[in-house]
Amino acid sequence: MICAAGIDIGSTQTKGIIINEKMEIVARSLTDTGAYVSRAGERCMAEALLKAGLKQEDVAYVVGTGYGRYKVTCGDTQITEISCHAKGASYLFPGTRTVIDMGGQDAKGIKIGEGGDVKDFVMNDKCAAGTGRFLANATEALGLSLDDIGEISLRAKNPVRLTTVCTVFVESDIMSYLAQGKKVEDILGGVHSAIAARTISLVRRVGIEPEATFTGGVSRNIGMVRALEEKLGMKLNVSPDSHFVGALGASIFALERATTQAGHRDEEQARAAT
Amino acid sequence: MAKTAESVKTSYQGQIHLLQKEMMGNYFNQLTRCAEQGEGKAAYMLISGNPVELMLAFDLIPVYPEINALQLAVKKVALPFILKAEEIGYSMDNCAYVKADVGMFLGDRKTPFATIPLPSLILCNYVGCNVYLQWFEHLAEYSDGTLYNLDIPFMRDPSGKPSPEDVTYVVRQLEEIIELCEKITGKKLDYAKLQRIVALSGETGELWSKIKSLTKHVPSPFDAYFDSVTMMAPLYCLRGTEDGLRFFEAAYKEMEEKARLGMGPLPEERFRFVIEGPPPWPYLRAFRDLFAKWGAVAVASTYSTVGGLWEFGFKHDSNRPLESIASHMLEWNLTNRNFLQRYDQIRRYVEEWSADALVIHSVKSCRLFSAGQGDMREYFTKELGIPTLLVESDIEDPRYFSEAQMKNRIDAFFESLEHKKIVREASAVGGKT
Amino acid sequence: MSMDEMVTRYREILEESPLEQAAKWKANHPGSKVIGCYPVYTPVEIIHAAGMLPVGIIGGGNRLEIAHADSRFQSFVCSIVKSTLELGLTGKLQFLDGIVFHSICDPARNLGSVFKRNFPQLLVEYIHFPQNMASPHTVNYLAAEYQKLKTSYEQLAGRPITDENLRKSIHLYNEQRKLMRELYRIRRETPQNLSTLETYILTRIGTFIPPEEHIAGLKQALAAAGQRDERPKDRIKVVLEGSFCEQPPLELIEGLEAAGCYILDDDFLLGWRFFEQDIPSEGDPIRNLASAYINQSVYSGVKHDTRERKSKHLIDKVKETGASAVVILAAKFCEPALFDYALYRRALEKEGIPHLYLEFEEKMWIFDKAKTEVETFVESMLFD
Amino acid sequence: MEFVAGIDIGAKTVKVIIMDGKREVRGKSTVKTRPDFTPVAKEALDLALQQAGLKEKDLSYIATTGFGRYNVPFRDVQITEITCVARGAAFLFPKTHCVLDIGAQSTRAIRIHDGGKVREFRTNDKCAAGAGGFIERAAKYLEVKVENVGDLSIKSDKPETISSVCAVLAESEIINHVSAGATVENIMRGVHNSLASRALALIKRAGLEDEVTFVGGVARQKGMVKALEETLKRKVNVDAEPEMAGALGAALLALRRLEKIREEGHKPASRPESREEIKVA
Ligand SMILES: Nc1ncnc2c1ncn2[C@@H]1O[C@H](COP(=O)(O)OP(=O)(O)O)[C@@H](O)[C@H]1O
Ligand SMILES: Nc1ncnc2c1ncn2[C@@H]1O[C@H](COP(=O)(O)OP(=O)(O)O)[C@@H](O)[C@H]1O
Ligand code: SF4
Ligand code: SF4
Ligand code: SF4
Repeated sequence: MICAAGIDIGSTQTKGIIINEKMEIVARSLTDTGAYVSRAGERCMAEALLKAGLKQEDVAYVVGTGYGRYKVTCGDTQITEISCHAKGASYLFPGTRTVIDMGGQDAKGIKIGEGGDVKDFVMNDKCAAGTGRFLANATEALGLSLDDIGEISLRAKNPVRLTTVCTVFVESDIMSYLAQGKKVEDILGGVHSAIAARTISLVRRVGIEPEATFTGGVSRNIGMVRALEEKLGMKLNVSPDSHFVGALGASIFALERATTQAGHRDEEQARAAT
Repeated sequence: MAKTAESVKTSYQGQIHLLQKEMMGNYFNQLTRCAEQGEGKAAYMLISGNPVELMLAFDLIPVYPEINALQLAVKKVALPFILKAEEIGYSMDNCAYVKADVGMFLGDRKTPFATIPLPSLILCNYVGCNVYLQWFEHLAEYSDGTLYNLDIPFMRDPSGKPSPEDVTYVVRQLEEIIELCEKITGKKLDYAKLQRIVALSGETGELWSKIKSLTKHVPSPFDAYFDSVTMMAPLYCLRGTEDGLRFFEAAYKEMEEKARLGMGPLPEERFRFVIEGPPPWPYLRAFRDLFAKWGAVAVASTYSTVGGLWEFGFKHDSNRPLESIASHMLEWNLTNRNFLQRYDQIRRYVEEWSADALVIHSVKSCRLFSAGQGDMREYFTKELGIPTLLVESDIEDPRYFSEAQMKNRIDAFFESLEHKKIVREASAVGGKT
Repeated sequence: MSMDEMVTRYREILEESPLEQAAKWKANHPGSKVIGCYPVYTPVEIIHAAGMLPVGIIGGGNRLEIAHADSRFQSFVCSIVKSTLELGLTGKLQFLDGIVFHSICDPARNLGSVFKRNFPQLLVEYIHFPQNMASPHTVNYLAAEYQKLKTSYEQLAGRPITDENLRKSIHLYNEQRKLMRELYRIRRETPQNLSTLETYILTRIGTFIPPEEHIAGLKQALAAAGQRDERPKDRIKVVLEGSFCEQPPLELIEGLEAAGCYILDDDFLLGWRFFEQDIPSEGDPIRNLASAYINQSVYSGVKHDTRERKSKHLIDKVKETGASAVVILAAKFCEPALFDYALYRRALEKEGIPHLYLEFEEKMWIFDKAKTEVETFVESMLFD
Repeated sequence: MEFVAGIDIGAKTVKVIIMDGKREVRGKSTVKTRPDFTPVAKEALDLALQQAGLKEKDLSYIATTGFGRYNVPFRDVQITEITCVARGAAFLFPKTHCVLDIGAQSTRAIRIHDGGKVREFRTNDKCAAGAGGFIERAAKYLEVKVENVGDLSIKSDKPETISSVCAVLAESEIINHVSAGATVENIMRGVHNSLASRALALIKRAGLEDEVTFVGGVARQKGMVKALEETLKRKVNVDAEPEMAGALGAALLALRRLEKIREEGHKPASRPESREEIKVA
C-alpha cells in the first residue's frame, strides 16, 4: 500500500494528514506552530504516523505547504497552501468553485476549476488585519477561549461596530466598548461581522460562485460560518476536516507524485528487465 | 509544480552595465563639484516628463531629488533619513521618496554617491503627481530658494490628447522659465544650442524605443523591469547630451546582438510577464530572485515610462523645440496620463509583447501609481481574462517589505500558471496525435 | 423653527442619508438633472446656470459599510475615496447625471478614471485646477477649462448657458457665501452662542439642497443665533486646520468641543466657502470665475500658490481670530493634509503657538483616543 | 488629616494610590483589569484603603485616569492618563522634562514643564503598534514569562533586528529569527530595541529634553531600559514601581484640586524632593 502525507505549517497551527492509496484519510494531527517551526513539522508528522500506526518509510511522498513549507524536514517537495487548499476543497466537495480560507494571519479567496486547479486567487494585503489572529486577540482581550466565541457571538442582539479590523488595535476598540458598558456577545457579534464583511469583500475580488467551501482554522468557528453565510445569503460547505484542507490537498499532491514516481520506477524496471 | 531550484540568481553584467556605472559616476561627481566647489548652478527638477533640454541649454546642472531618494534606497541607507523626516512632522503615510530626500536635504546633503548641491532654481514640473507640488514647496521653504511651479494640465480627456489651450499654456510657461533662467545664469538663451540638445534627445528617445521593442523577441534579450532600470538613469540624467546618446547606441548594439543570438537574462525563459508599478528599491535583488526562480522574465513595464513614453511613436522635434518639450510633458509620459490610458498601455504590452500574465506591484508610498490598482486588477482578470497578481510593498521604505508573504503569493501565482501551461501543452500534444 | 429644532432636523438628515434629499429633489423636478461635486472646489455656478443641481459628494459618512470599494482602493488610501466609490458601486449615486473630480491629489485623480470605467452612463468631468498662480497666462487656461465644462453641461442640460444666467448664479452663490461667512463670524466672535457642530451642520446642509433654499435657511439660523446670549465658558480657543476634503464624523466635531475647546475657525467644507469676497458679476462671467479661483480663493492643502506661504496664512488666521492654539485635524492617509502638517508645525513652533495633531477617518466610530488627546491638550492649557 | 485617591484603570491593570495631605503615599494596590471596570476599580480601591488602614469615607477626593476613567461612578474628577503620568513622573524625578510611558497598549512621549504640566505629547499611531502587549505576545511565542523578559534581554550579546512597523508582521520576523537559530536573549533584545527606536521617534516628535523618565509597566524590564538608554544615548530615570506613575499623578492632581477648592489661591505645600520620602510608611 502506498501512503502519502501532507504537512501544512501555518503561521499559527501545523496540520498533518496521511492518506492511503484510495485517498482515504488514515490520520490527522494538529499542533501549535510556535516559534520553532521545523520542530512543529516534525512533531506533527510523528503524531500522524503514530495515529496511523505507520513508520516514516511507509510514507512514499511528503508535500510541505503553508508558511513553513520549506521547513518541513521530511518533505519531498513544497507547494503553496493556495494550490493545496484548492485541491483539498475540491476533493471534499467536488462542486466547489470558490474557496474561502481563513487562517491565523491570512484570509484568501481562491477561484478554482473542475479538478481543483487554481484559476485566480487573492489574499489580504500586507497587513494581517481581520484574520484569525484578530479573533484570537479579541478573544484574549475579553478573557474568553477560542472554542466559545463563535457560540457567544451568535447570541448578539445589537452587534457593535468596529472602527478598525486592525489586529493590533482591536483590543483598544474592545476596551472602549467595555468602558461604554456593551455586552460581551454584542462585542463579539460585531467582531465577527466586521471580519466577515472584510473577508467577503476580499473574496469578491475573485468572484463568489454558488458552491463555496470555507476552509482553515477559522472555519471551526460557528459564529464566523454563520456570519459569512448571512452576509453572502448562501450556504457554505464546511467539513469537520475543514481545518485540515491544506494538509489534505498537500497529501493528495503527494500521492499523485508517489504514483507517478512509482510508475517511473516500474517503467525503468520493465526496461531493465528487457 | 514548484521547482526547488531556489538558487537561480541573475543580474545583468554586460558592457552597458559598466558604461552606466562610469557615466552615472561622472554625473554624480559633477553634483559633488557643484556642491563643494561651487562649479556651476543646480536646477532641481522631477523625473516625470521633465524639460531637461531647457536646463542644459543654460548649462544648469539638473538635480533630481527622486534619483537621490532612489539611490539612498538602493544603497540601503534611506531609513535614518525617513525617520528624521518623520521626527519633524512628516507622517508614516507620506510618500517615503519625499521623506528620504527631505531628511537628507536638511542634513549636510552628503550621500554615499554624491554631495547634493543647493538649488539655484527649484523647478517643479508638475507632471501628474501631486506630491511633486508638496515636495518642492517644502524644499523651497527649507532653502528659501526660487520656486517655479510649471503646471502641466493632466490628460483628463478620454482621448488622451491635450487641447490647444493646454499646449499654449505650457509653452507660455516654458517661455517664462527661459526668462527666469536668463536671470539666474546671466546668459541669453542660445536657440541653436537648444535645438541641438532637443535633437540629441530625439535620437536618444528613438534608440530607447528600439531597445524596448527588442523584448518582443522570444526569449527576451533582457528583463524590461530589472534591467531597464539600468538604462533609465542615463535616460533621465544624460538625455540631451552626447554621452547619453553614446550610451544608448552601445545599449542598442548589445541588446540587438543578444536578441540575435537568442540569449536572455535567465537560463530558460518559461514565463513572460508585464509588470506595473515601481520596484521595491531596498529589496530589488530579493524581489528579482523570486521571479527568476520561476524562469519569469518581464517583457514590458509601465515603470520604465515614467520619465517618457517613446515606444508608441513620440520623438522630440528640434524644429519645434518648445512645442515638442511641451508635448513630451503633457502627453508622452506615464504620470500625466489618466488611469484608463494606463490600462490601455498595459493591455497593449500584454498583446504586442506576447505576455502570459500581469504582475502589479503596489507600493504604499506612491499613490500616483497605486491608488486604484484593485480596479486595474479587476479589469484585467474579469474583463480581459489575463492572469494578474497583485503584491504590495514599498518603493523606498524598507519597513514595508515582507519577503515571506511576497514569496507565498508569487509562488502560488506561478504554480497556477504552470498548471495552465501543462494543461495547454498536453492538450496541444493531444490535439496533434 | 428654533435653532435647536433646525439643527436637530438637519442632523437627522445628515446622519441618515443626505443624498436621498437630492434624489427626492430630482424626483420632484421631472426632467431636471443633478451633478455630483467631489471635493474640494467646483464652480457650481456653471452647473446651476444650466438649471441643474450641484450636490456635494463628500464621502459616505460613518454609517456606510465599505464592502466593495476596498477591493479597488488599497488600505493606505483615504476613506473618502473608498466611500465615494462604495456609494457608486452600491447604486446610491444613481440619481446623478454627472460627477466632477479635480486634480486635488493622486487618489482623487485615479478615482475619476475608476468612475469613468465603472459607471459608463455617468458624465464624468475632470477639472485640472492650475497650480501656477503666478503666471499671467493661467487665467486664460482656466477660463478655457471652464468653457469646456460649460459646453459639456449645455449638452447635458439640453439648453444653452447664457451669460445672463451665469451672472445670476454668481450673484446667488455670492449671497450664499456671504451668509456662511456671517455664520462663521458669529461663531468666531461669540462661540458660546453658536457651536461648531451647529455651524457645520448649517453649512453642510447647503451642499445638497438648492442654494435658494439654503439661503432662506441660513437667514433663519442667523436670526436665531443673534437671539442667543450665553455665558462664555472656561474653554480654550483654537483654530482647526486640515479637514478641507474628507469630513470628520459629527460625533468627533462634537467631542472636540465637549473636551473643552471653542473652535474659532475651521476649514470644513472649504470648497463651498471658497471665496472671501464676492465674485464680480459684471463682465465675462466665465473669466470672472477663473480669475476668482486664482486671485480670490482661500488657501488650502490642495492649492500651491508660490506667491504666499501657506504657513503664513495659518499663522495670520490664528492671530486674526485671537485663538490661543491650533488643532490640526487631518484625514488619515490624506497626503496633502499630512504634508502640510510638517510646514505648519515648523511655523507654529517658531511663533510659539501650541498645537495638537490629530488624525481622523470619516468612518471612525470610536473616539476614545482622539478624546483623550484633546482632553489632555485642554488640561495642559487650563490646569496649572 | 485629609486623604485622596488616584485610580488608574489601564488596559491591563488597575492601579490605586492613596495619599495624604502631605503627599505621602499611604496605600497602593494593583489588580488585573477585567471587562467590568467598576467592580474592579472598587476592589483595587478597597485593597489600597485596607493597606492604609482607611475607609472609603475617609477619602476627600478621588481622581480617576486611564482607559476606564469614566467608569468609576464614585469619582470626583477624571483626568487623562497623559496629564497624570506627567505629574507622577515629575513628582518622582523633579528635574525631568520628558516622560516616556509604555503601558500594555499605548506608548506616549510627553514633554513637560517644571512641575509636570504637559507641554507637548505624542501617542503611538495605528500601524506603529508595539507596546507592552506586543512584548507579552513575543514572550509567549518564545515560551518565557514576561517577568523574566527584562533579565533575559539584558544578557544579549548580538541583538536581532526587528524592523516591521506592524506588531503582527513583527511576530513573523521573530519566527524567522527563531528558525535561523537566534537565541531568546538576542530576540527579546531585538524586540526591546525596536520598541526603543519607535519610542525615540515618538519622543523626538514631542521634543527630546535632557532628563528623561521612563514609566509604565514596561519600564520594569531591565533590557528595555538598557535599550532605551542606548538609543537615547543617556541615562533614564526609572522608579521601582514605574507602572504606578499614572495613579500617583492622579492622586497628586486630586490633592491639588482639593487644595484649590478649600483655599482659593493658596499655593500647594512644598513637595518632597526625593523619592525616599514617598515610600509607604
Ligand atoms: N477550535 C477552534 N475554534 C475556533 N477557531 C479556531 C479553533 N482552532 C483554531 N481556530 C482559529 O484558527 C486560526 C488558525 O488557523 P489555521 O488555518 O491553522 O492558520 P494558519 O494556517 O495560518 O496557521 C487561529 O488563529 C484561530 O483563530
Ligand atoms: N513585572 C513585570 N515584568 C515585566 N513586564 C511587566 C511587568 N508588569 C507589567 N509589565 C509590562 O507592562 C505592561 C503593562 O503596563 P501598564 O503600565 O500596567 O499598562 P496599562 O496601564 O495599559 O494597564 C504589560 O503589557 C507588560 O509588558
Ligand atoms: S507619489 Fe510616486 S510619483 Fe509622486 S513623488 Fe512619490 S514616488 Fe514619486
Ligand atoms: S482626503 Fe486628501 S487624499 Fe483623500 S481625496 Fe481628499 S485630498 Fe485626496
Ligand atoms: S498595525 Fe494593524 S493596520 Fe497596521 S499593518 Fe498591522 S494589522 Fe495592519
